[in-house]
Amino acid sequence: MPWLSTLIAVPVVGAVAVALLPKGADKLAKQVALVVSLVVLALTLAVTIQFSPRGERFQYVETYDWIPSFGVHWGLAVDGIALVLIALSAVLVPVVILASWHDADGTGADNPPKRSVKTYFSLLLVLEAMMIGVFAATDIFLFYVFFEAMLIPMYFMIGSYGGVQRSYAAVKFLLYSLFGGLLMLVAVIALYGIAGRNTFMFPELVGVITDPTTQKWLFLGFFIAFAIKAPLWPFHTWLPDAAAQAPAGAAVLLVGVLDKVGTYGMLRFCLELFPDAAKFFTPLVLVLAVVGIVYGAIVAIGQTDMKRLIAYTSISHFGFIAMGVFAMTADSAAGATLYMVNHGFSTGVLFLVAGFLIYRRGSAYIADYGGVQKVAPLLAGAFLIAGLSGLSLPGLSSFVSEFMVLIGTFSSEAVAGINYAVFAIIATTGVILAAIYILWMYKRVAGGPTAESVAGMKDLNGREKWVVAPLIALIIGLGFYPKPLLDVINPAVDTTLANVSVTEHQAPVPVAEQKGAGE
Amino acid sequence: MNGAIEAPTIEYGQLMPMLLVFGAAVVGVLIEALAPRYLRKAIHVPVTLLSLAGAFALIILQAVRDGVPEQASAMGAIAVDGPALFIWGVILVLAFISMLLINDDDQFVAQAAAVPGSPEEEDAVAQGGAHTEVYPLALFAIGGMLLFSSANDLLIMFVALEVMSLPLYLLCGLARRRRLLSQEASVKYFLLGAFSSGFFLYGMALVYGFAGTVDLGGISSALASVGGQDSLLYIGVALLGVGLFFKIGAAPFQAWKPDVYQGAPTPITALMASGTLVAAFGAVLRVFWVALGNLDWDWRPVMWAVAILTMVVGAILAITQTDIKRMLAYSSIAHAGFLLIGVIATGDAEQNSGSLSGILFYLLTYGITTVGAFAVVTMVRDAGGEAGHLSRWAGLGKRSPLLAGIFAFFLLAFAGIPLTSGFFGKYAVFAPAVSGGALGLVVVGVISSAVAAFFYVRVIVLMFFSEPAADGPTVALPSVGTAAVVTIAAAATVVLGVFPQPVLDLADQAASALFIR
Amino acid sequence: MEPVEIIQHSGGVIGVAWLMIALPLLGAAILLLGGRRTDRWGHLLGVVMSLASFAVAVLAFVELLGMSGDQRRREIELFQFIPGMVDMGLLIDPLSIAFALLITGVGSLIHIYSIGYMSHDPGRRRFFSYLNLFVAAMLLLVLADNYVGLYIGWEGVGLASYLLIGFWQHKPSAATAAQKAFIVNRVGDFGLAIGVFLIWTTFGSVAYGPVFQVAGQAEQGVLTAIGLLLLLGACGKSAQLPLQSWLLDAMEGPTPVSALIHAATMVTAGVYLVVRSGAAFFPVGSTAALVVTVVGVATLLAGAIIGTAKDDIKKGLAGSTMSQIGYMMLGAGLGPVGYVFAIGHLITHGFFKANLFLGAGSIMHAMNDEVDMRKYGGLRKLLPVTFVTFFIGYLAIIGFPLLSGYFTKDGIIETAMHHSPVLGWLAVLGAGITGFYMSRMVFMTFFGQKRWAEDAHPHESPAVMTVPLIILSIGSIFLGGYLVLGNTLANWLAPAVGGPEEPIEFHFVTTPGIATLVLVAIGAAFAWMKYGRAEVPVVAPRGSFVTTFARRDLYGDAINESLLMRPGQWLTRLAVFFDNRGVDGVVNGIAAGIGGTSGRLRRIQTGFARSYALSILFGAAVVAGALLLVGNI
Amino acid sequence: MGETITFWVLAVVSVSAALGLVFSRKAVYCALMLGVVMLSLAVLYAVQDAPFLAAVQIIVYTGAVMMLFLFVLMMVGVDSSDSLVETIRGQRFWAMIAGIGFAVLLALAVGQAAIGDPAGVTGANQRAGGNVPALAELIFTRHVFAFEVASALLITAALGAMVLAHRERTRPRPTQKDLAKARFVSGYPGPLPGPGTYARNNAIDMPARLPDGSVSELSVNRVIARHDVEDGRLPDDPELAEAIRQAAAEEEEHNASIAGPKEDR
Amino acid sequence: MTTHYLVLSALLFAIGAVGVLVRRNAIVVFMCVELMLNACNLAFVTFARQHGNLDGQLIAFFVMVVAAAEVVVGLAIIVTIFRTRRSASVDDANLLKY
Repeated sequence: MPWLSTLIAVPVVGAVAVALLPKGADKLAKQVALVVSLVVLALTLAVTIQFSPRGERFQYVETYDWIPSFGVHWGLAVDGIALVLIALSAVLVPVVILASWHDADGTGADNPPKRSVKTYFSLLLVLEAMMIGVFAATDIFLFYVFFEAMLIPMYFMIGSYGGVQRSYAAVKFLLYSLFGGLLMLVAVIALYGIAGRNTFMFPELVGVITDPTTQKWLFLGFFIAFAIKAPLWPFHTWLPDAAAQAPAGAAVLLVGVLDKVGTYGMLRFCLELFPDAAKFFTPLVLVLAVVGIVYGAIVAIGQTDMKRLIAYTSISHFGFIAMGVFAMTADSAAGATLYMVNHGFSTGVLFLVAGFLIYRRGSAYIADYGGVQKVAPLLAGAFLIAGLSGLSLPGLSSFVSEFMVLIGTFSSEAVAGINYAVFAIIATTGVILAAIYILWMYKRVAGGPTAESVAGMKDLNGREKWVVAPLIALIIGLGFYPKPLLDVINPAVDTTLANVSVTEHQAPVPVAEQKGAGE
Repeated sequence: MNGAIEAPTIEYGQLMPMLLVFGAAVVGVLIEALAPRYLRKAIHVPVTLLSLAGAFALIILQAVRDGVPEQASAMGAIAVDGPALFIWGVILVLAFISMLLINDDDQFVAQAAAVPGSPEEEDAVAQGGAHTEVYPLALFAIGGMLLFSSANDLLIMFVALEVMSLPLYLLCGLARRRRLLSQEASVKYFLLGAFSSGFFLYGMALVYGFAGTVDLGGISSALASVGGQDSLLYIGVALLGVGLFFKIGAAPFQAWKPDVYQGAPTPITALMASGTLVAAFGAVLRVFWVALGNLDWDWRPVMWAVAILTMVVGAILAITQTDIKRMLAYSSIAHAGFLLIGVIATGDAEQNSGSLSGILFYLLTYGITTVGAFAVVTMVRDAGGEAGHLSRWAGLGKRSPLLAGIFAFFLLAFAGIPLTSGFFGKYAVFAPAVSGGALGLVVVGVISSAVAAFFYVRVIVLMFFSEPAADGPTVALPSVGTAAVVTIAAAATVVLGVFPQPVLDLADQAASALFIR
Repeated sequence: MEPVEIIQHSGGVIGVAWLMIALPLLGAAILLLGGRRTDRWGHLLGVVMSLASFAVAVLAFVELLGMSGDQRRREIELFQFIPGMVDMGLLIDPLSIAFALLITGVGSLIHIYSIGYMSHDPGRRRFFSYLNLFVAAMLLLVLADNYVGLYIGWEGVGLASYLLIGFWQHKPSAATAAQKAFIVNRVGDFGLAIGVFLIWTTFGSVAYGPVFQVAGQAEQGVLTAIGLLLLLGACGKSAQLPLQSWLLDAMEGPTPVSALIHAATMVTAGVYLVVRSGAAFFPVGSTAALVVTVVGVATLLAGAIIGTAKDDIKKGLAGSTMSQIGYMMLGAGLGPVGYVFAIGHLITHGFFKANLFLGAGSIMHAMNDEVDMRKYGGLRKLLPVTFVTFFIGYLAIIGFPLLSGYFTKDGIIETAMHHSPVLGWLAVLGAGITGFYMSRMVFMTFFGQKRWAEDAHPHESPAVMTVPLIILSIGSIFLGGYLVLGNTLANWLAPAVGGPEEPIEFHFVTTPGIATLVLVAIGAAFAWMKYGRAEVPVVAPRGSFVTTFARRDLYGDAINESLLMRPGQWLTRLAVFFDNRGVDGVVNGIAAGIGGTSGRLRRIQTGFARSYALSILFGAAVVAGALLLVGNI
Repeated sequence: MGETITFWVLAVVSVSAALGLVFSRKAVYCALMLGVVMLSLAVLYAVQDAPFLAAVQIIVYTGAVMMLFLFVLMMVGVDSSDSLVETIRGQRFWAMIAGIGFAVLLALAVGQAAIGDPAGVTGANQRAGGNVPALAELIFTRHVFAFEVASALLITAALGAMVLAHRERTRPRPTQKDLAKARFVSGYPGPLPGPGTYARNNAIDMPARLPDGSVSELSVNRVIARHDVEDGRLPDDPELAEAIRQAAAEEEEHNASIAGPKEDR
Repeated sequence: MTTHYLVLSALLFAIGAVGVLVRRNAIVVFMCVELMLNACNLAFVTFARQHGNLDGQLIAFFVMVVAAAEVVVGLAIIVTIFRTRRSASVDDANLLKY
């Protein structure tokens, strides 16, 4: 059974079905969308369960010719890295659908205009299909197609359903991403031409480009696209605008999944296709990553808008992920991959809870809140847990990944005379800053005396509990027992790094043996 | 001096598609002369459409049954080779759907000779007068396009240029509304067209002076044999180029395009933006590849500059446009720049056929999308006719989501977003360009695409994210023809964006043997 | 005597030692998830879970007692946490079980006490869930067999502390204090985290066993670095200089919290960390150990000085806590002998300080939550039980002979004196100040005239609160002697932390000991003169420069504010400005630039056909010229 | 030798005539100048062994095309002469630069080319038995298709002229009687005063005055008036200035009504 | 001699081109275009003689045909716009711009 194609087809069919529903059938549209997304989740679970971590690297391989003239295939397959990200998408979409139940209805606190409900959910499902496709694609061209096409539904979700400055944000998001994507297109074309294999299949292109100069240029083409997507400092400014203006659900998918495509692309394509260039640029990337970590955190502290703040925290977190990828140790890379998943969950729930708050209060300004904890303890509690996950509290999932990234980076061997431990140490200050921005926000929103404007605020209702509960359960569960994910991720990361000719997953050589070898 | 002239051989079979179009045009003239006024349209429509469809069928028949000829036809005047057949097919398809638009009521002036705003005009409008002459005129133009793209010597090319242009000069001036603009477009197009064809002609003279022949193959072989007169050749090539660049709207010869596209009746704009561009690129390829292929080292740098300038000017100037048709005109300029990248990317035979195939595919995708976009433009109207000003398009997505959605889709195709035909079109041109050593151009192309995306996106923002104006334009209930055009264009844009392989195969096939000389 | 080998263990009570952690965690989860349904019996569940945990600890202790000394380090494996890096497991050895007993024992008492103390608070269930959470995290901290597990517990107790300090979130001061505690702790955690990174990188493991085994082989510089980094962590958690500032603010939390977390257990985690890693990273005479002692002494003095000037009874006690932990730190830097007294003092302090805090809570309970001692006075008759237990705690802390504090504190002073007279005499001085400020507290509270407000009706607390007080005060009397005399504690701890070469003999009459007693007596007498005999003004008089210095926590907050917070705020504003105008400005600037270019360029399209023709002619000339040029090159 | 003299004479004549075409104010002069160029060229064709072309040049070009030009000139207004004041800034300067540059470029290129002695077309002519048969043979063999297609051009031209010029009569042609009635109904039965009839000023852009001294608004050319207003060339006399402004405003209005809503321009 | 003819033709062409740029009367502009075409014809005829083949003459002939047709269409257009605007100035037709 073509599992992956099915995974892509189901939401597409669902989207079409939702779009074709008659005009007034808003409720039905939501229900259909939810059911479809749950079906996708079930299918994804089936795929995940059948995946054998120690088996072949790529499983569920499907390869059909799509455009033979260009050497393009409908090539799908997953390795551990892609699998967990697909799972992330599949988990988040139903949650987001449930969370966005009324986002298009126009029933929020500040009476936003009513918009087409079925279009919104249809776009969500289209987006889901593309998210799964982009992670499952083993054909670089196909990857690119999904990479770019993904922008469009998100563009409409921001532009049509977002906040006051939505069209500015949407255009900025689209153009920025498009610009990066086009640079990548050039690199994709050049890769095809220079490789001369007449195919875009990723496995056949690994290790083909050997000339260092060529590698560097192509690397840059890919990397800038991914750096914009991820986003790395200084290509980040679209994200706060987009995330702040997007409806909460869309923001979750934007930051939780779409941006992961950037870091995923770095790990999958930048490293494996251009290993030498990747090593050459590592110091640069690490500098950008570390700057992003600290800078994102500092700017986050100064934000007055909740969603912007969360967006800046994400910029900081993406710095961690990029650092983990480019430190190129097994721990850091596995940590980075895990981080992609965990960040999806933690930022997801943070955005969603912030969305609930904003939906009730009608404002995203932190100053408009105060004392929510008193009137809506569950809501505030969920907000706190989400925040704590954002500051990587041990016991919550993001701790494991952040820890692995940092320790992996710290233990990476010095390359070209630069000891990357320095980067890890600077990055660790992000841990302190994270505490400041999260707790300060929490204090201003939930602490202190209850503000008049939030006095009548309702606590989480049943639907919202169902939105928050699974994510928090995942965050805590994975915080204590990340092994299932890591067991899937580690072999894939090892293979990736082997292709970059970095040694396999192992602990640093203990000091005793070092001494022994030295004598 | 007993000189019985030997009868020329003309391969009627091969030329039949073109002859059919010209024949239909002549029949159209006869209809004008003989049929009663009230019947004319009823007769014109089937004649026109059937002749175009028939011509298309003949091309297919030709390709399937006889294959691609290896010799030039009509005493070496016309080359019905693979690319020509493909381009003919493309032109005919585009002409057919443009014709459906032209067919629409209310597009053309009731009485061209009546002064705008005069009582005569009011009378003519009241009586429902309409110029049915547009049918034969359009057919002549289409015939000229077919000829232009398959001309195998410069004389035929010049004549074809005029055959193609003269009817268009006329048709540009026949808009029903805003006639002053329309007439202005007409006169500008005419004067500048005549001016530029003067350059073309002088270039032709110089090339003739160099080679002693105007046969494209002959010029090509003369490049190797003639010495000492290179300056004639270079100037000649430059001036030929000017004439052709003018037709495709390459900078700095692009200035007419926005004015004319804006002023002309929209269906004619559609025909020009699609058919003329395709035909002109056919001619460009023939001149620069067939006749001057061995001179590519010399013309390439200049063409680089022109291509870059064209892309940049097209993309940047479009940003601040406020009229939708004008914006599409600038977009068309930018696209001409992208296509020029393909023209530059020459090399060995394999490289050439790759580039050629890309250009052919691009022409098809761009042409169809363009016609579709202009068809949508014809449907958005307010009291004064089409609502050209962009501000009038605000909130269209709320008022008629389907139409706005389709138009947005066309715009995305122009921007080259994946899963639209425009993406593969661009890819098909860029990919061979990179392997042909034009990476720099591709980078410029990509950057201008990004800039260009801005104004496409701006329109989408207007349509979907802005609140509709209170007295905004209405969307006319489309006629069957217009609806068909939009549907066909949208379908083609989707299909070519998702499953382009069959058409790519066709283009590959058409391009595989390159041009005959 | 080196610490003994760690032995893999299964079966028995120790095999299920994870229940110690799991039970309170389960309790916390039930209480948090159960919501209002559990309101009625939630506090009971909390107590039960704590007690159950205590039971398991006792049973494990008993099982450990049944083993010979070299068998007493048992490790149980739980699960793979991070494959290839961290295998989560528990280390049950004399050190950890001692902590476990303290935590669960004192913890249970405080749970019970809280039933009464929090009886009127609508958030009592939540309070108990946090307490349970704290117990679980603290146990993970001390029981984990690796540094990552410790780190998780470390931050876990930080979270619990945050939640409990900020339990009354609606009070801005509480919310701020909670936030401050967490953030300052994070600074310490930063050091701890990097220390762990360095341990992993150096030794290829984060588990105690393998790390301690090969620790000696690493380079000295690396070891010192690790030691200092761990110390930074310890400073954060244990409120040592320079990360002490949060502890005083932390008194915003409910009093049982101050007793349990900010006196008896959590704040001693730093001592645990240093002692646990002592053999490996803080060997006697090493730089790291020296720094530990210096930090300890500095803090014990600073805490004591702060304690002298506080009118808030809880803050006074908090200063005292700082100071006492300073003693422990000092001990922890002095090698095996020091460890014994440090841990001993930690345990006795756990009792008498919990006793004092709960007593203070009892007083506040009686006084409408009034914390200002200037508004107490003469309470000894109204609150007899509280007075007696509080007084016992007081005697214990000032080191009244034969009470708990006497043995352990004097032990530390003596060891320090043995080690370095300077440190020793400073510690003696600290003891003297302790005598003063504790006496001041007792006199202001229980003696003199009543100074309380009209609406206060002081009354003795219910039994559920006084019984724990009594139990704790009994511990405050006897525990020190039991632990120190006869080397009980030293022998017990030896397998875990290494023992002194020869048995420690406790001398009752020593020069420092006598000096200490004299100083304490002087301090107490001075306090009597000032606060017992004299009238205590209700409003604090403007004190001297020194008083102000002490009142303002030695300007710790001021330093933080001017050195870190202000520049930080400034940096934040700068960064935000830079981001909006600089980074984003470039992006928007490019867009605006293109737009502007477009706007200007379109003016070239004048609409005059002749201009167009000109551009064609120009273009033609340029194209022709260029081609001619290219062709002729 | 004869050719050289002919060439130089005609070269001078044709270039002067061409310059005259560019620089004479009156359109009719221009047409005549063009005719001179064409005739000169016809002679030059003849000199260069192209008698057929020479004949065609005179018959078709000078005879038909130029006449067409003249007809149209007459229709449009024979006496309307161009103002030689340039309105587009820099246009003339740059046109000269570009023109001279272009001419130099062309001349250089042509002069630089190593062109040998002409082969002469005598041989080619003789093979077919004369210039005309030789051309005929080419036209009807090698270039027959171009010839055939040229017919399409001619048809287009005819059709185009019809479309633009032919007016279907939509109402009955007014009879003499109708015209006379209309004239009297208009209130001004006499012929309109021509521009300058009562003029105190002989410029075409000045309105005429009626016999009573009042300004005749009918005599103002609205297009010219618009230019006057735009360029600020208004007379001192307030009455005259007002009339011009009035006419200019009418013109604007007129344009606007045809061009559609203002913002669409 | 050929060169002389060519230079003459080039001059005429350039003069015609400049005429297009500087004249405002549409008819005169158009006449200048005709001058350019005539210049081309001269070049063709000259080159025909140079090469000794009649193609050039033939092309010149075609140019005349084309020019004739073009004149018809062009003048028709000019007349139409003149009737609307009562001006034959090409500068007046500048509603379409920017």
